[in-house]
Amino acid sequence: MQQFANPARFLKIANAALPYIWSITAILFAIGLYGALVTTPPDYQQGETVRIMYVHVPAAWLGLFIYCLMGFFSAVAFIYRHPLADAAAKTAAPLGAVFCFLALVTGSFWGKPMWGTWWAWGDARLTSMFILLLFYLGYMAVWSSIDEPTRAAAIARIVALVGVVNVFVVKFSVNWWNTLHQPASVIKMGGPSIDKSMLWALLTMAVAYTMLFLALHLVSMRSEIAARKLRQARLIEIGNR
Amino acid sequence: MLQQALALITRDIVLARKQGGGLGTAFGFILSVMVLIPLATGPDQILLSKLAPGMMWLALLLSVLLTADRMFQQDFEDGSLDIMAMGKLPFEIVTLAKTIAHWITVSLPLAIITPPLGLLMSLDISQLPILIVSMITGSLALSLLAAIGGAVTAGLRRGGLLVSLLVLPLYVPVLIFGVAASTASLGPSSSTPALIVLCAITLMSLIISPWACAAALKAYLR
Amino acid sequence: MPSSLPTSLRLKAENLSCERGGRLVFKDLSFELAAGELAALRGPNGAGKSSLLRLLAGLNTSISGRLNLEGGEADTTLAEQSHYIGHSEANKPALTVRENLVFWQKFLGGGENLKSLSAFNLEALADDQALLLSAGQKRRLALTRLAVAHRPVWLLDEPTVGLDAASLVILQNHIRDHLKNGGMVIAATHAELGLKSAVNIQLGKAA
Amino acid sequence: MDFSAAHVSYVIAAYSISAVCVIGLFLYVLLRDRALAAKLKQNAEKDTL
Repeated sequence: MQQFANPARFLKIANAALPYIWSITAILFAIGLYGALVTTPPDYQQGETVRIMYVHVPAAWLGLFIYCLMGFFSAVAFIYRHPLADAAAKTAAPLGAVFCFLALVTGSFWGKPMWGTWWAWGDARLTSMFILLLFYLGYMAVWSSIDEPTRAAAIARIVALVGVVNVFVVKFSVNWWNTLHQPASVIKMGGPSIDKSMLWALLTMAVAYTMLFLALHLVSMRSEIAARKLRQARLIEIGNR
Repeated sequence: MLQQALALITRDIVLARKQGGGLGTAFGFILSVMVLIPLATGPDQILLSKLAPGMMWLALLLSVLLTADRMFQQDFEDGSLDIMAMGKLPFEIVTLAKTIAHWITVSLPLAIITPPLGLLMSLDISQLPILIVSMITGSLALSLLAAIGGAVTAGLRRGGLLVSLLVLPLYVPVLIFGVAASTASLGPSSSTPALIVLCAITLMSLIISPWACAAALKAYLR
Repeated sequence: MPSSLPTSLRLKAENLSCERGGRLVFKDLSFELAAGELAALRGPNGAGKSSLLRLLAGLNTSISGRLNLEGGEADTTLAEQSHYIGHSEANKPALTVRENLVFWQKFLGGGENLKSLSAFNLEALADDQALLLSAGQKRRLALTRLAVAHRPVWLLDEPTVGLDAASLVILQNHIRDHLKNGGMVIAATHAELGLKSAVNIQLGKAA
Repeated sequence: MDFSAAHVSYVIAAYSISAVCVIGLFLYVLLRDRALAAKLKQNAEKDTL
């Protein structure tokens, strides 16, 4: 944290971009929700419950995307020793965990009518999403259980890098496990393929979620930088007392 | 280079033998699990024999996890790791050597002792050989992944909980393919594809674990 | 000490600064040490003596400045050419004195036959478990690591702690011989080592 | 959206839980940012006194 890469440049860009990002997010959510709830037709098989897809799929996609992003930030921090990259990974984790949790909850709401159970082990994606949540909790636990920031950053980097590799190994093995125990006839979540009339709403919602994450992430980064400056100030104060 | 690594492995084995190390507690843990499961599920033979491979893998996995947070802690606290990090021997080889010593003293014996205990759960004899083979392969992966958990929490006083939260998700693939490989006759496909993937996972852990442990321990040595 | 050392050995440090726990421990520290010289490292507690020694031992990285050892063996780092005796003694209580030393000898590449037992006359304790040793004896076992294998640079963190008068004399002789042979010693001490130090590194406010 | 269809309660539940989480996250992040910015400014003023 010593020669803290000057956050000024980052803060300048972030503060300039944030208003635009918030407004784009709001517009996209308006269009997406309107599309999801009103204009798109119900599914001939599932009826209205297909509308859950518009909140489930973006959250699930974002849950995985953010974890990969954390892996990328950790790799950058590991190679270039860039403290800002550590802050980016650290602040992205809680956001990713919330979206991952959201995907789990909406997923089980969606599966309930079809399988009649609240937790459908049958669907491999829900299971690997659950394990992804554990990866998030493990990563966040590293930050909270190591008090000294530079050391916590070094350990968190490794946990994220090891995690990113294993998330895909877990996805592969859960899918394989699913085909082993599950006869292939199970209805795939969201039907064989999403027909065109629903696709545009889903894409809008996905972009809206991503912009929401981007905005929240920039704001969290700003507060993380502020928190570090406060911590640094207190240390110097203690130092020359 | 190799001679130094062997010196480290032999020292750790001698140390484990003298100090009792993790094997005693881990074996006690497996025995109690083996007794508790039939009590929990009831004496119904067919159910037990169906559950047996899965439960034994779970017992093996959890018992190796029990010894994870002590793997590097002793050497970290008494300063040996400082000296080992300075030597010509790359630190990744040091952590790998310690992990192999842990495998030989804890995971391997457990992987050999556990299958015969399956008879407690009316496991049919035909499954025993394949169970031992898959457990031995899997036990190396278990040690390598436990080492990552151990290294990441080496400097923490109460790292036990964090180790399980970090390592159990890593164990998911080992558990899935381990059990699949050991349920040869029951599963639709024969066990060899699962065994091959299990070996692949073990090899992957062999590459990731030394790097991760060395990097994590260096962060604590700073 | 077996072979004589290349006398052209020279350790150069230019404006090193080190950070620990988010705080700057010392800043712009420069010093030079030639073969056969002792550097005494002084300063109050928390002034960064251990941080500097760990920095030289390659366990810690400095934020700025440069550090290199000229004239040592080709392409080996400073850490690989130095012994580091820190506060913690790096001995296994469950192993006997001999087993501890045999391990360190093999690990640090010090050849086969165990000749280091006599360095701090631990022959009598050779087969006792390190567990049973007194604090002073444990200290001597740690210092014996200096004799287990050959390293030109010695990094000693308060080596005199817990030593009785006789052992202190033995330590001084070892250091004197090492310096005569063209080695270097950097020792952080509060009590006087009783040896002329060519270089004095003062960290933090003068005590 | 036909509100009398079967299982419509699940759809409502899914959307409301999503709304609650997103808005909760939004508030948490914004409030934390505002609090820290304020403390930082106050800290800066204290130094210049």
